[in-house]
Amino acid sequence: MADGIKKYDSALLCKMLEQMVLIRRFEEKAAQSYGLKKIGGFCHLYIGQEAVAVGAIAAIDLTKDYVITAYRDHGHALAVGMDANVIMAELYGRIEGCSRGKGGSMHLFDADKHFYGGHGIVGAHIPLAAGMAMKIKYREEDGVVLCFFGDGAIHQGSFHETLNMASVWKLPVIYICENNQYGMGTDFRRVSSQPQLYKMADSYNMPGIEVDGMDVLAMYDCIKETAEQVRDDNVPVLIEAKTYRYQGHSMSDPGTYRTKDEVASYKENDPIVILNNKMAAAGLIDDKQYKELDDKCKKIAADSAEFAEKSQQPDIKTMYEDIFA
Amino acid sequence: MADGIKKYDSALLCKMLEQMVLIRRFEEKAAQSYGLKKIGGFCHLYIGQEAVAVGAIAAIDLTKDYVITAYRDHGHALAVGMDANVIMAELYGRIEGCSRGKGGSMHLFDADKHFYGGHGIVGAHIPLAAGMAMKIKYREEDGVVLCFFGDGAIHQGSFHETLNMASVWKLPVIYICENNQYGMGTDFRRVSSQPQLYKMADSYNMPGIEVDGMDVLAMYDCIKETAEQVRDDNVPVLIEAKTYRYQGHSMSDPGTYRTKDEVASYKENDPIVILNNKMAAAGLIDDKQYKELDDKCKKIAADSAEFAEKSQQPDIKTMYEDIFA
Amino acid sequence: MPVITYREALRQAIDEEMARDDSVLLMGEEVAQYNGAYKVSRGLLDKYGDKRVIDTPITEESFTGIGIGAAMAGLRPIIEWMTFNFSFQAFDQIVNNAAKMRYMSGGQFKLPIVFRGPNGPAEWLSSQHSQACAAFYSHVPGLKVISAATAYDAKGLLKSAIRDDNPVIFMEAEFLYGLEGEVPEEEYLIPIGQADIKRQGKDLTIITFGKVLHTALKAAKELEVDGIDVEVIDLRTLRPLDEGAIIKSVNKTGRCIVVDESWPYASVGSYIAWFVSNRCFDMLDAQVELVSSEDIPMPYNHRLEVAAQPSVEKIMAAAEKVLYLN
Amino acid sequence: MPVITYREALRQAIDEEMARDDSVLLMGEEVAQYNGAYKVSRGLLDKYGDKRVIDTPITEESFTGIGIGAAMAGLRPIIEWMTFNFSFQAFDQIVNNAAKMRYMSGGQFKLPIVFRGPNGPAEWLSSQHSQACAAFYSHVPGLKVISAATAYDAKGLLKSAIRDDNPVIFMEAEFLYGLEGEVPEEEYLIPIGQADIKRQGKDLTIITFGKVLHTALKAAKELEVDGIDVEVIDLRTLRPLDEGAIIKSVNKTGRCIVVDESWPYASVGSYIAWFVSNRCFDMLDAQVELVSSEDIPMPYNHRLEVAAQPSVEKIMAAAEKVLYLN
Ligand SMILES: Cc1ncc(C[n+]2csc(CCOP(=O)(O)OP(=O)(O)O)c2C)c(N)n1
Ligand SMILES: Cc1ncc(C[n+]2csc(CCOP(=O)(O)OP(=O)(O)O)c2C)c(N)n1
Ligand SMILES: [Mg+2]
Ligand SMILES: [Mg+2]
Repeated sequence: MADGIKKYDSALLCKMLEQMVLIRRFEEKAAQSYGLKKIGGFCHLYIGQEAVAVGAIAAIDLTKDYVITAYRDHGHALAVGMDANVIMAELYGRIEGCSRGKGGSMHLFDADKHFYGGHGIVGAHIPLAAGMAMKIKYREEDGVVLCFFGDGAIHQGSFHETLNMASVWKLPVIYICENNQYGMGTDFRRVSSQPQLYKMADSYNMPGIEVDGMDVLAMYDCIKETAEQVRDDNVPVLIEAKTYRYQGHSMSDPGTYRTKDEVASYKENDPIVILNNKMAAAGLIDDKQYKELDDKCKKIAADSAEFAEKSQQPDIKTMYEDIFA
Repeated sequence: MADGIKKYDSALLCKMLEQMVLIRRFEEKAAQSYGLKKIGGFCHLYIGQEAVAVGAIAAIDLTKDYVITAYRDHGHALAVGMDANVIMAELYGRIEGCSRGKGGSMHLFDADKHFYGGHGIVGAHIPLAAGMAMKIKYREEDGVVLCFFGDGAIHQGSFHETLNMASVWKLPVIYICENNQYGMGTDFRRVSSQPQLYKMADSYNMPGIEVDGMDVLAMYDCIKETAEQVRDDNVPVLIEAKTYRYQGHSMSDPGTYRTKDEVASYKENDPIVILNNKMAAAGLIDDKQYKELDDKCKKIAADSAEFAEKSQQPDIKTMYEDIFA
Repeated sequence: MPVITYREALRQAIDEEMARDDSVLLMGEEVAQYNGAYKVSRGLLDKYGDKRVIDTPITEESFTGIGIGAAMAGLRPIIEWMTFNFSFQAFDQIVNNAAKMRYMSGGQFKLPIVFRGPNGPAEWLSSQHSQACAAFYSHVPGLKVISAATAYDAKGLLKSAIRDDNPVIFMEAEFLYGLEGEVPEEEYLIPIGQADIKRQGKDLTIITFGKVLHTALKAAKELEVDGIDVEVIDLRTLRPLDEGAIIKSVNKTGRCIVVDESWPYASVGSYIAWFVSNRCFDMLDAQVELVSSEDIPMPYNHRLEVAAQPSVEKIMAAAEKVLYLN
Repeated sequence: MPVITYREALRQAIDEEMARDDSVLLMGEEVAQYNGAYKVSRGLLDKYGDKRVIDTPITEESFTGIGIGAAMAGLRPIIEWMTFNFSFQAFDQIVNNAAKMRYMSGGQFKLPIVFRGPNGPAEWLSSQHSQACAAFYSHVPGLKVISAATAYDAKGLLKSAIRDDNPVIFMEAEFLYGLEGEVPEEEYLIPIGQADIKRQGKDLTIITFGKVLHTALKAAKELEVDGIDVEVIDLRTLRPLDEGAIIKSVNKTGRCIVVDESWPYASVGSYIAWFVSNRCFDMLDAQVELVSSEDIPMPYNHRLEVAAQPSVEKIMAAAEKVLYLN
């Protein structure tokens, strides 16, 4: 265990651990604020899945690469390095939010950081990712696009249509299906004729890879390697990251369709604990250091809520803005 | 050659031969009428592909089974036993047409004969077929649905969405992709990442079968066997029938994207000639009998044009009818 | 009379029709095991089993199409869209298949199918999840379109929709599900195509439908304080439109406001505003005003999203205009 | 001035803009090797290569979405839908992604993308292939919507659409492609959002757009024989609407007919008819009439499909009404 970890740069390991902890603390804070009705509507927590976004995004270079995902997007937004303050302010619907209070939890964006959202319609961002990859290829750039989507989204027509085109046109895009095993209350096995989702890649003559999405290092390695391959060969790839969400689908879902035992068993395999244990075993972190890191993340989360609280409500007239460029 | 054919009932062979010849003669007549501007709009000829519809439909029982297809539907309509007169009248847009002059060439229907169209939007009838199969299963009937669609349609999202549901729900439907190798002017290899279309069945844990669509007996055998399996196991199947259309995509397409040699080489493998030769070799038909059969079909085709010509134009007020039941 | 929620009224309608006719089935995302995203189908899986209450994958286009095929073949599916925002993925199936199948087959097929779910904005959902879809579907011949605003109407109209042999778009609203109202114990049906006068008046006609009926009724009450006697017409069915009820009322009052929570342009509301302007030209004492949502995508911020929708204030302002109050 | 076809005008617009800006590309079914189903893109593959003129599979939803993603990332795609009938498969991408992306990101993205193709009925095509789609897209804030009726307008407006940083729906018509008209050799642009008075008159305003402009102009000629001087306004842009031009004309003539080849209910035409009724209330001498297609799916039979659409006779009948000629 300690051996394998030595190949990684320790700064990278610390960064990934911290990002995962930050996501968790940030979302715990968001859940609190939701309880206080500071945040409304849908609010989909990523807790449990942190390793997927963090490991994958750590493996790419956002000066040339791009990221896009669905509505469960807090984790990805933090992983690309967006400021917790502007994210929380967006959740609060404030003018200093990244989307000026117009998008909310489901629609985080940071064009400069190459984070292209935050999309609410299941499956409908899958073609957008191919379009972004088309631009990379068109401009003969070296980038790749990471497109995250759920096990529920894979059945959407847009998946089939887009993966075919991405393959025919050799677009540099990596499709990452975050199989957290549920689409709302539906166990993916109930709605998928193919239980091994990555195998759907065969229909598009495309590599399909399964990866442990609870292990941030496995995610990192997988995307690192895949991204290199995609950059070289300009061929798209489909990845199935096996993962699990601890909370309900959104804040309003009690999640009673899963047994307590099931949830508990996954929590034993917690992505933060796994990485922390590995790092501790390799002498890269001790309890005190972890506590410091955790406290730092808690503070960032708390500060973000304070920032959001203080940020102004958008002026009514702003609702007529941002329609046309 | 003569041997294999012995296992078939000779009445069945004669029926299939006659249906194929009828389709061809009927469409030749339709093309003539189109040239005379008796028929307008799109008119997609099936010539070259006759074996697919005829062999497949001969293998099912329309008292309990169903057929549905796209806009290239004259062949299927004749194969289910629709009267050439009402089909031609529909092409002429007359009130005695099967769809009262409202549907035209692309929208032939015969509810009583379980022929559910005749659909204009590429891929959009694929879910309808699953819905028809759902009714069969719901009513615990013994039927199967044959759904024909093109190589162009297979990339549509509706294919992916529907085949998954059909598989999960174990619906008795046979999807027959008539791979005539072109979607309008596009060679299917240019737009398909997977050159062997039947392999896409794997994504849905469904059998995928390739069959020679120029050989009516191969088609018949394939659907006969598959339909039995589907009736027994209530599992959907995907079939790729390799075929070829001799004419352009529709009457207005010169078809210059294909070489003359290519078209000629396929014509050598003509489905009517193949069956006729086999039957002749087995002593089941001679030149004179073939000529009689052909003359009969020519007469049916000519008569249908005459019938259509004499049929009334629909009264203007009929345009307000058939909107609501 | 028992007082029940709009949600329960819908549930009863589906339950009764499923009990009455074994060709009725319910299909959609989370309708079965989860009892519906908004719990409209609570208990129906237990009662009717998974053959008739069917959870689908997230594939609106095709499960909508499967419903249409099943309807052609003789079943009577009720398709639940989790919200109408997602119906856009099924738009082709609705407009090209459901609406046209009977016509283009020369009347060979019946299409007994209902498409239902919550329509229009709820709260804090931003633009992809907050759209009023009446215009898109009402534009299309071959569809019937219903928008029920009370528990009573919801039950009676949904039962009629399920029994209708044609495709019916049935629009509910998240904010209406909890609304309570009197609903008789004995069975009743409300005919499709009949508007309902929710409040009688002689000075001004407000024509509306769906959730904003309640906003209109509030405005009518406030106007009463100013001595203005408002008639409020709830269209209930948007297609086919009850033209007679509209004309009769406006010919009586001579003034008209239309309230529609959709965007204004090419909307049901603007059509009705023109229809009134045209048919009651000689009887109108003022221009017809339209109170709609602002012509913008819906923002997430709650103040903004409230400001973007019709309100009592906006209706009052329109009333001032048509009554020449300033 | 050279006389060219509408088709050639479109081709020139695309060609010139592709030459001018290497971020412009064209994508759709059969646009490249086949030179376009209606030959609008003839020669462009040869000139610009398959990197910029791209044949797609028959997957409207996703190639439309790919265009939107490419536009977000900085390209300027022109998406050709073989016809607007097939755009319904991409409806969600247009309404939920293209129209809302800028808004819900708080203005972070530009969406320079054009969606174009033939709209409305041609001949002998039945109901799934003969639909006028103006209402569906014009209803949606976040889109610009253009309908060009002449070669001159087509070129000038398409060039502006391609240069615009927002999603533009650009509606052509199969029957217009062969229409000839004068188009200057030197470059010109027509601003989006400006109506054009195609014929000056003082007795009656006809407001229209797209293919039926030519029907309206014919009707105006016939009315001239009866001594009636008709002004014909071609909206050209449906969203944003040139309200000023409309009001000015009707305030002058006092009478108005709107001609729109769409179905009547919840249509652009009915909105404009209400808009005129409302804004020109005191100046109108008669109700505003709407001449639309019949409220039915399109039949295949040619006589019926002609009867279903606006015609000179129908416009004349409407003129008789608003002019009180009987
Ligand atoms: C087209 C569409 N249909 C339905 C919904 C409602 N909905 C939101 S999330 C969701 C479940 C998606 O599950 P999955 O793709 O597995 O992602 P996860 O939530 O597990 O991250 C559904 C049905 C939607 N947003 N879009
Ligand atoms: C959704 C949609 N897009 C485009 C078209 C126009 N179109 C009609 S047929 C066709 C080609 C279909 O090819 P294929 O599925 O191979 O069937 P074939 O014509 O070869 O029988 C196209 C693009 C359509 N009818 N529907
Ligand atoms: Mg999931
Ligand atoms: Mg083909």
